[in-house]
Formats: sequence, structure tokens, C-alpha cells
Amino acid sequence: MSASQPDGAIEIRLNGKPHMATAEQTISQLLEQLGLDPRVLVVEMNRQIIRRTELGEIRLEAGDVIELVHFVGGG
Amino acid sequence: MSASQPDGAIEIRLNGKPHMATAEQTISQLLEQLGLDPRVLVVEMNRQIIRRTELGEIRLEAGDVIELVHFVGGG
Amino acid sequence: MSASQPDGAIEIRLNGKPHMATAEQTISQLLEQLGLDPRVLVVEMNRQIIRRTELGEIRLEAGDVIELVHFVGGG
Amino acid sequence: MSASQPDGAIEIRLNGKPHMATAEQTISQLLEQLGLDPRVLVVEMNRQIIRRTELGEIRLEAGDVIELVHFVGGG
Amino acid sequence: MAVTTTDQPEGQRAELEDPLVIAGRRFHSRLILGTGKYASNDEMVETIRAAGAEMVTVAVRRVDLDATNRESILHHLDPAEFFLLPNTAGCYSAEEAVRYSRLGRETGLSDWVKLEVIGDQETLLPDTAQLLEAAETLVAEGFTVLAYTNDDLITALRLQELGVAAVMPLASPIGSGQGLLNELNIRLIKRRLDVPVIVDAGVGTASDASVTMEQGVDGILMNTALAEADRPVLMGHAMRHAVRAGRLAYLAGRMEKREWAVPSSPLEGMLA
Amino acid sequence: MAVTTTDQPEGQRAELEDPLVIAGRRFHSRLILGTGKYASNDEMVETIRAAGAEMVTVAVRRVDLDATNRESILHHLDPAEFFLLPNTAGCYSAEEAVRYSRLGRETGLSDWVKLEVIGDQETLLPDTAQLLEAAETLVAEGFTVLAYTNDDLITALRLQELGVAAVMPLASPIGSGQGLLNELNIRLIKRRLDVPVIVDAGVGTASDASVTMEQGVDGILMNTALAEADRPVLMGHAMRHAVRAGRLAYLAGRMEKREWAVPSSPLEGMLA
Amino acid sequence: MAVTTTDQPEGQRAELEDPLVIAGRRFHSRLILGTGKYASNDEMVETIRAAGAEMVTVAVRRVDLDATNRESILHHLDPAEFFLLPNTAGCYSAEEAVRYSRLGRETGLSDWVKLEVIGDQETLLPDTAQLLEAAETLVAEGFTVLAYTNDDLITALRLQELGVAAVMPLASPIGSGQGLLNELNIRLIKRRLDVPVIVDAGVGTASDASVTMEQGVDGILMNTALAEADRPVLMGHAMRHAVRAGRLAYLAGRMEKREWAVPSSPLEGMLA
Amino acid sequence: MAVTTTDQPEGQRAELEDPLVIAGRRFHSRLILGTGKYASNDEMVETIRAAGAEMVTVAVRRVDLDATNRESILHHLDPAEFFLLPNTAGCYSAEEAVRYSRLGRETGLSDWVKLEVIGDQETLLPDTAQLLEAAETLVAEGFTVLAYTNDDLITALRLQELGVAAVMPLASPIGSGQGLLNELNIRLIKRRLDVPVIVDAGVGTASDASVTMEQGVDGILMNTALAEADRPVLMGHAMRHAVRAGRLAYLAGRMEKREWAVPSSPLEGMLA
Repeated sequence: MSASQPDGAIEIRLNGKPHMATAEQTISQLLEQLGLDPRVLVVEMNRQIIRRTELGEIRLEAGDVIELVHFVGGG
Repeated sequence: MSASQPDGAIEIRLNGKPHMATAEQTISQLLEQLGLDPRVLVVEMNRQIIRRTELGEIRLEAGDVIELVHFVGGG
Repeated sequence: MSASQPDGAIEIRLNGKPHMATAEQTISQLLEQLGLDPRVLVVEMNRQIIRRTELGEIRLEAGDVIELVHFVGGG
Repeated sequence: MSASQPDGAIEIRLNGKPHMATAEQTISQLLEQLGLDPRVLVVEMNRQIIRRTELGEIRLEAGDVIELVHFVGGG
Repeated sequence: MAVTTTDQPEGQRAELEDPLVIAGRRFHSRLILGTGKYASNDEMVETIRAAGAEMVTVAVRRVDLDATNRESILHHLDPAEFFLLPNTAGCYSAEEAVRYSRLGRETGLSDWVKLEVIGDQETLLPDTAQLLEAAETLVAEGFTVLAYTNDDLITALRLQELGVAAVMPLASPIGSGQGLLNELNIRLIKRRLDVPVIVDAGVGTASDASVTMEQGVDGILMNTALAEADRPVLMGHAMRHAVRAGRLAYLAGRMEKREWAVPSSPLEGMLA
Repeated sequence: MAVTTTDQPEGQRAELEDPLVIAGRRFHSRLILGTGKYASNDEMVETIRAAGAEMVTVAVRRVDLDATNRESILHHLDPAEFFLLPNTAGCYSAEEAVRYSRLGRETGLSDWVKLEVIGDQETLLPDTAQLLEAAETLVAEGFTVLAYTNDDLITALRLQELGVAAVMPLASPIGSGQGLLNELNIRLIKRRLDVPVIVDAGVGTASDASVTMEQGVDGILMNTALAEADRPVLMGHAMRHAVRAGRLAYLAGRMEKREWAVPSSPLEGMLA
Repeated sequence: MAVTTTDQPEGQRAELEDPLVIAGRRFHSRLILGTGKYASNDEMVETIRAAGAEMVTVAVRRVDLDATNRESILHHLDPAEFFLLPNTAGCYSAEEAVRYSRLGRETGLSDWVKLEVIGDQETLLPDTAQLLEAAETLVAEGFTVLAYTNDDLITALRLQELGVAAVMPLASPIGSGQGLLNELNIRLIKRRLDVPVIVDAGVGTASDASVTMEQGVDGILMNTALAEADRPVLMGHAMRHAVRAGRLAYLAGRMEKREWAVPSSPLEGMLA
Repeated sequence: MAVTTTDQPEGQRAELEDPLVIAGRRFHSRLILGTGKYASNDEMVETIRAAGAEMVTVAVRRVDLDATNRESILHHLDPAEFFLLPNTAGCYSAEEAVRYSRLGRETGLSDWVKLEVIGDQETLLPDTAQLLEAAETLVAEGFTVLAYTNDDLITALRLQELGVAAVMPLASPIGSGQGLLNELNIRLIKRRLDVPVIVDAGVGTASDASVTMEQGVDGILMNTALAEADRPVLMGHAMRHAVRAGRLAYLAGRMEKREWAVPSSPLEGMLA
């Protein structure tokens, strides 16, 4: 959808904000880069929930909308 | 729907009960026969409301479902 | 106050009712006769509380008003 | 009780405060001097209520304690 | 809130210009009465007059062809004296309620309807889903809809969006006489709606009516509190005063409550 | 309870003959007002008239000799229009209350007194021991005593034995506006006493007055609820209606409360 | 208010050191029970244990010489396990109450007495004049007096002046189960007194006990709520929890009430 | 209602086997807690333990990538100790609530969800139309749905028909602390439903919890009452007792209320 950058960087939307990711990067790699533990969060990509087992297989593309959510205190 | 009687009498359903009426009778005639004042009631025939002005024009047929309603005390 | 009987019996008032006691009888003896344990009741004689230690010393006279009270369930 | 002044003036206590009055003055005269209408107030002198009819007869003496009261708004 | 005390020499008879306006129609009384369950038609009419009500509800029912007396309630309630509001009491679906509404309108008196869709026989609580559906249909057909509902703000807001002329939340179940069980919900509804809010059902006695009006609502509809009082006509008088009392107290702005006492007579000027 | 509806053509203006009788004196209104804490004398008088009160209380205080305006409240309250009831507000002992009572009587208006003996500055709750003592003295001196007391039945019974003309239990502390905190105690007092029971103090708004009258009491005395309302005159009107509403509802006999609903429209005659 | 949570690994079993101290004597439980009206002595004892009460009241009555079972309640209530508090229930004068107090003390258990002087058979409300007289006599004779009274602050202050060890205002009439009718009066009494305030009479169910303790009072005495429950032992457990719940909530300091809602989950972090 | 007192020597420690069962899962505690708004995670955990809650709710939110602390609440709430119930707080449509529910389930803890669809920002009242739609979808997807709703019986019945595991009517608005505003509605819901009824939102203090449980409901969910208490851990203890107190009182069957008094001590055996 949106343009990929010349140097292999792509822009995605991450938790509501623009984010530069590496083209062909898997979601697992993204999480690692962000220092996040995949066991306590859930990933939604383009409105689809991504199973934990698939995180290492799915590769980011420019324009992907990623939501990383977890549990917080709430009543 | 239901059979008309040999002697020109037809069976209609009036306020939930079987009622013998004269074939070709208008609704106005039915009301008169019943001693009812058309100005304070409303007639529904086969789920259609009949305007007061039409009461003298519409003729009963066997199987017609007639409801005669009016206002009663209620909260 | 009231007349003592010829045979040494005297009439006292015990818990609101007339009661025949032996003249010169001590309160301890009265209680024993009634089968009552002095340790769980209190004796009032003529509106005076009688200490437990005095029960063996005080002798009944005709007309004495004796109240034997104890604890019962109450709120 | 208290000393009368050389010039015929006497000190009384009026509504909780010292007040200089003329010796031999009647209560009626005092009220007139104060500009008060005797019909809507009540006079207490030395803890005795003074009838309205007596106001012209009773003369002040040094040390008299006078209370002038009336109705005010209250619940 | 334009409230004007009419000019007059004696305060105790002063009355206020403070009409209830629904769909452009003005009513002097904020009390609307049902006409069911009275011992006699005479008692009903006398009670309505004692209560000073101008609008009364009526039900749509079959003419009883087996009865000798088949007269309509219109023989007792002159439409020139009272504004008759047909209801859809007894209807358990949107479709049924729409049917009754149309029949009621066909009498030719007006296009107003007090819309009820009941959800449960035991409690007579409204089925709000069916209610919203019926309201939408009737508004589209040009009815002036006064919608009996529960005390849920969200449903009330949705009814207003659909274009009803008045929202009528309950105080407590119909005929229960339990009074206003949830003051907060009624206050919330009144604060948030622009259309008139008429509390309908549950009022049991005069103070219930006063406390309800003190929440700021525009009016009250009641029936059983009058019809089942030992002396309905007297209770009619009571309710007339009670509705006015609550309304005036709301407009007057009540004192703040205090945990401690404050004297009503001056502290100064005590004797020594 | 002889209640008669006056003969008249229009129900909504019907008034009832149901006077309050204290010590043989009849009052048409069951509402008694205090005269303290108003912004102006005009507002006070206008409010009293709006409320329709015939009896009003006044306090006995020193003439303020330092003030330019030393006028008595009698300049504003004509004894021909209002029955003035002197109180003993601010008195903390039987002796003091007796002294104020005598001063009040000496104005020549009547031998009535609203007897208060306060036991605590913070709550203004009555000291019932001193109250009983003062009541005994004043009754012996021929006073018509209306005794402000707490909501204790035993004290109320004792006051009646002593010969007071009316017992005046509180609804909640003076000036608190908390309303009727203990309905049961007021009902108990009313059921057991023969002399009139006037609830005095604590009413905050119209529904408080209605609910109080619905307990069966004979009248209400209030002050702060009117004087501290945002618009006292309007609140006067409100209270006039509220007291009447509660009284009439009591006389009318309210419906029973039910846990379940009961329809107001007929179950029969529904369409198929 | 020195409240310490005892050190322990599991929060859900944490208990608090928060004893009730009357006349220097410490009680772990703030619940005091009456011992009347149970179906059997076994049920009574089991209920008291379920409720965790340490102090129980007993009445002083004649030994029934006509009965085969003349045993004292001491056969069922071991003074080593329970602290017995004799009452003067059924006494209608100061003189009578003093007589019963002396008889109760003569059992040799203690010099404590729960002093009641009843003023009326129908309501069992206290006669405060007689109560004050009896309290004065008994304090002078060295009794530790716990005085059952109404909810009048002035009487409570006077009882404290006379030297009683605890003031015991009622929540509602004895055996009525109406709960705490006047929260304000109980709060006023608690705020102003230094001696322990034990609410006595009127509690009907668990929430009544909780709401009473939340006013800040030191303890509650009850009897009928347990003895007349369908299952007294279960209600004993309920009351043990209820008194503790109300006490802890009072110490914990409740949240403020709000007219509007406030979310419990964060507003930030919602998905787009 | 099979309630068994466990065998044990001391009554005051007796506990009852009376588990809360939802969708086949047993909980010993009838108290469910929210985890929002605590001053710290430690205080939250300590409070939950004090309250003895086994089930706690959590919200689903974006990881805050700007914060240094990005840890999930799972770092503080061990799923081995607590049963975590994801909620859909903050969702305003069925679609949104379904999305959050699926995300919550994906954590792999369970397929339970506390379903909320809010209808209004100011009051946080539920949108029952959207709620029913979301419930239908989620039940079809195999979720165990606990549905937060208002106190309307008709909606509650419809939710049950749709197959929810528990119905969770409010006591008063979320975070308002107003307590149980409409006891009747909660009783009606409980009497008519077969699935568990858990009152959710509005409880402010211990007695609110007791009175709610006394209506017969199966449990309570609360958050603000603890998080905003002056001392949350103490309030946790209070609520643990309060829920148990109310539950036990319900099971024990309370005494009847009476207008008149009944003595707790025998009338016979008085001295002459």
C-alpha cells in the first residue's frame, strides 16, 4: 500500500504510530528488536490475530498495521 | 376460505368467535344489527383497518376476520 | 407477722407463693429440701440480699418473704 | 445598692450594659427617652416582669437591672 | 425555566405559569392519569377531576359483544374535557404494539400513543428492543409517541434519537406502588434528554410523587395509586398537590443538607 | 376523622374541611412557620403568605439599643393576620425557658409558648429532663405549652401527662434539612398520643413534608427549608401543597405495596 | 486507632488486633449476644460460638420451683468460656433495676450490669429519666454499668457524666429487626462520647450489623436476629463476619460516593 | 442449596462449603476483583489476597512502547494463583468488544471474557442492544461469556437465552460507590435466572456488599471500593467478611421485621 524505502526499510503502523521496520523482517524479529517477550502479549496484524506459533513465519510488508496488546490492570 | 351456508348465511370470525352473518351484508349493516354505534369504535377486517367512511361499502365474505375495538379504561 | 402453726410449721412466702416451712429452719436447709444448689442462685429475704456465707445462719420466721433467683437466658 | 452620682444621675444595667439614668425617673420616662414604644416590648426589672400599667409608677434606683425585650424573627 | 407568579393580592392562592409542553401541546397539569381499575366510571371521573389531570390514558380492546353494556369509555370521558391518550398495554411485540397504535389512532381523536411493549408477564417490565423497533415504525408513520420504558439512560437516549415526543421511564413496576426506587437513574435521564421525561408507573402515595418531581422530571403518569386507594377521590386531591409540591420545590431550589444543626432564632440578644 | 369535601362544581378546586385544632383553637393550615433567617422582612411575609401558614413562631430577644432600627417583628407580622407563637429558642435550662415564656406572654398576645430547652450547642437537641421540668411549671402557670422534643415516645407520653397542648418531636436536627430520619418513632408517637403531634425541625424539601404528614401527624413546623431555599416564596408555595398532599394521602389510605406488577389495563379483550 | 495487621504469609487469613475495651477489660470480639429465645440451650451455645462472641447477657429471674428442670443457665454457659453480663430486662423503675442489678452481682461473677429501665410495654423503649437515676445509684455502689438507652445524644452525654462504662443506644426497638433507623443519631453519639458506644437492639440481618459498625461504634449487642433466624448457627457465622466487615470498612476509610461513573480500566491504550 | 458446616471443634472458625460455580468451574470465594487504579502493583496484590478473591479481571490494552516499564500485569498476577478474566472495558460497539475478546483469549489463559459494551462516556452504562449482539457472536465462537449489564430483567433473560455463563447486573454506575440502588430489580433477576448472577459495579463499602449478597445473588465484582479506600488492604479484609456475611445471612434466613418490640428476656419469673 505505502511506499517501501530505498534502503530496504519499510513503514508500518505500530500501536497507532508510524514505525520504520526492515523489509522482510518477521514479527518475531520485530518483537525481539523492541525487547518484548512474545509469551505475554498478543499480536494483531491488519485486524487478524497472529498465533504465537506463526510469529516467526510472517514477514512485515510496508503499510502493515500491527497492534501489540497485553493485559493491564482493569476492573 | 370457509363454506358459505345454503341459505345465504356465511360464517365469519367476529372478535375471536364464529359468527353467522348474511352474505353480501355490509359492515355498517353488521354493526347496526349488533346495535353498535360506529362513531366510537374501530373496525379491523382481515388485519386491515377499515375507515369509517368505507363501512357502508365493504361487504362481508365467508371467512372474514372482523375485530371491533373501542376504548376502555386502562393505565 | 403471720401465725406459726401448732406443729412447728410456719408459713413463708417463697417466690411469690405461700410455702410451709419448718420453724427455726435455716435457709440452707430450705434450699437442700428444695433440691437447689446454693452456688448458682441468689437469695433475697425480706428485700435484703443474703450472702452465701450467711445462708446456714439465718433462720426462717413466719411471714418471711423469700426470693430465690438465678440466671436464665435473656437479651 | 450602688452609689448614686452627685448630680442626681444613677447607674443602672440596661440590656446587659451600664447605663446612666436620672434618679427618680420612671420606666416610662426611660422608654420615652430611648424612643421606644412600650406597646411592643416587655420590661423586666431585677428579674421581675413589670406590667405595662405599672411602667409609669415604678422609679429607677441605682443598680437596677433592666431588660427590654421584644419579638424578633425566630424558628 | 420561565416561571412567573401570577399577580394577585393573596399569596396563598398564587399559581404559577409552568405548563407541561409535549409535541407543542400545552398542559396545565403535570399529572397524567390512567383510567383502569376504578370501582365505577363515576368514581374514575371524579378522581380525575380531583387530581386536575387533563390527559388520561385509555386502552384499546375488543367490544364485549356478550355484555349488555357495550359502551365505550368515551361515554364517560368527554374528549372536550380530557385529552385521551391511547396506550398499547398488553402488547408483547413491536408488531402487536404497532397494530394497537393504528387502531387507537383510527378513533380520530389524535395521533398520539403511549407506547408500551411488555417483556414479561410477572413484572410487566418493557422489552426495550421491541420498544425501539415499534417506536421507529410509529414515528415514521407520523405518530406522536410517548414511550414507556425502563430507567435505562441508554435506551432513553436512543428513543429520543428515534424521535419520540416524550420518554416515560418507570419508577417501579406497574401497579407495585413501590415508589421511586432509583432516583439516580431518573436524574441521569432528565439531565441528558431534551424531550420531556414523564415518570410512568410505580408511584404509590403522595410523597412518591413529590420526590419524583423533585428530580426535575416534567410529569408523572399514575393509575393504581389512585384506583386502589381506600378513597380514590381524596387521593386524587392528594396527588394534585403532591405533583405541584414536588415541581415547585424543584424550581425553588432546596436548602443544602447539613450534618449539624443551625439555629433558626438569633444567637444574639439573649438575656443575662 | 370527619373529612368533608365541600360542595362545588369543579373537582380540581375542592378543598377539605380538616382543621388542625390545638387547645381548642382551630387552624385551617397544618403548616406552622418560623420567622428567622430570611433575607428581608418582606420576603418573610411573602413566603408565609405563599405557604398559607396562620401560626408563626417568634423569638424573645433584647431590643438592640445600638441599632437604628429597633422595631419589633410585630411591625411586619400583624397579629390580626397571623397567630404569633413565642418560642424559648436558645434556652439551656428549665429556669431560663420559664423566664422567656413569661416574657413572651407579657406581650399580651396569648398564653401560648413553643417550649424549647436545648441540651447541646452543636446539635440543638432538646434536654428532655429540663424540658419536662419547664413544661410542668408552665402548665401550672396556665400556659398553653407546645413542647419541642426529640422523637422518643416515652418523653412524649410524659409531656402529655404533664398537660402540654401539643407534642413537637423533631424529624432531624434544627436547620439540618435531613428530612424525617426515623419514620417509625414518629408513627409510634402519633399512634399513642391523644394531643396533637406537630413535627418540628429537620424538614428540608417538599417530599420531606409529604412523607412526614403521611405518618398521620397533625402538622409540621419548619423554618430553614423556606428561608434557605434559593427562592423562598416559591418554596412557600411548594410546602403549602406538600403538607396538604401528605395529609390527604394519609386520609385517603394508600394502596398496598407489592413485590410484583399488576396491570392497569384489562387483560381481557386483546385481539387474536 | 492503633490497628496492626498480624504478620503472616497469607493475606486472606490476616486478622487484626483491634480489641474492644470496656472498663479496662479487653474483648477480641465486638459482638455481644443475648441468650434468650433459642429453641434449645445447645442451639444457643452453638450459635454463640459460631458468632465468636465472648460476652453474653443473661436475665435474673426466679427459680421456677414448679419445673422439674430448675437448672441455671450457668449449666450451659461456662463462665470460664464466656463473660456473663446480667441485665435488668423487664424492670420499669430505677428502684426495680437497682434491685435486679444487686441480685445479679451477688452471683459473684462480676460487678457488671447491662442496665435497662423500660418505659413502655409495647415498644420496650427505655425510660431515660429512670435510667439516669438508676445509673447514678449503681455507679455509686461500684457497679460497672453498661446502659441501654435510646439514640438521644443528650441522654448519652449525661450517662457518660454519671460514670457509666459504656453507652448502648438502640438501632430500633428490641426484637423488631428493623435495623439502624437513624444513622445520624448514632454517629452523633459516637463522635461526642469518650466511653465505648455499643449499639443494642434492632439489628435484623448481617447488613444491618455492617452498616451499624460503619458509623464508627465500638460494638453491637443482638439477640433476636440470631435466635429467630431460620438457621441460628448459620446466622451466628454471618454476624461474626458482618461485625468484622463493618468495623474494618470503618477503619479502612471508604471511597467517596460520586454522582457520575469513573472507569476502572485505563482510558489509554485502546486500539485504533 | 446444600450447605454443610465443616466438622471442627471451634465454632468461630467454622467455614462453609458453598462454592460459586460458573460454567462448571468452582470458586471458593464469591468475590471477584478488578485490578485497576491501585497505587502500586504490590498494593493491588496484597489487597486481592486480603479479600481472598480467586478470580480477577484484567483489561486488554496496547503495550506502551514509549514507557520504560512495558511489563504485563502477568508479572504481578500469577495465573497459577489467580484466575484471570479479561474484560472488554472501554468498548462502545459489539464489533469492538468482540475484537477485544478474541485478543484476550489469544493470551492462552482461558476462553472466558467479562463482556462490557459501554453506551455512554459519562455514566459508563451498558448499551444492551450492542451487548446482546456481541454476546451472541461470542457464545457462537465458544467463549464463556460473563455479561456486564444493567439491572433490567428482560435483558438479563435474553442474555441467558443467548447462552451466557453468568449475568452481571450493576448495583450503580461503575466507580460511583453508590451501593445497591434498586434491590428489587436485583431480586427479580436472581429469582428468574438459572445462570449465576454476579452484581458488578457500584458497591462502595462493606455494608453495600452485605446487602447485595442478601438479595440472594451468587457473587459480587468490585474494584473502586478497594482501590480508592484510604487503606485498600484493610478494605480487602472488610470485603472478604462482608461478602461472606451477606451470603450466610441469606442462607440463614433472616427474622421477620416487626413494627413492635418483642422482649428477648422472659416475661415470667419477675420478682414481686
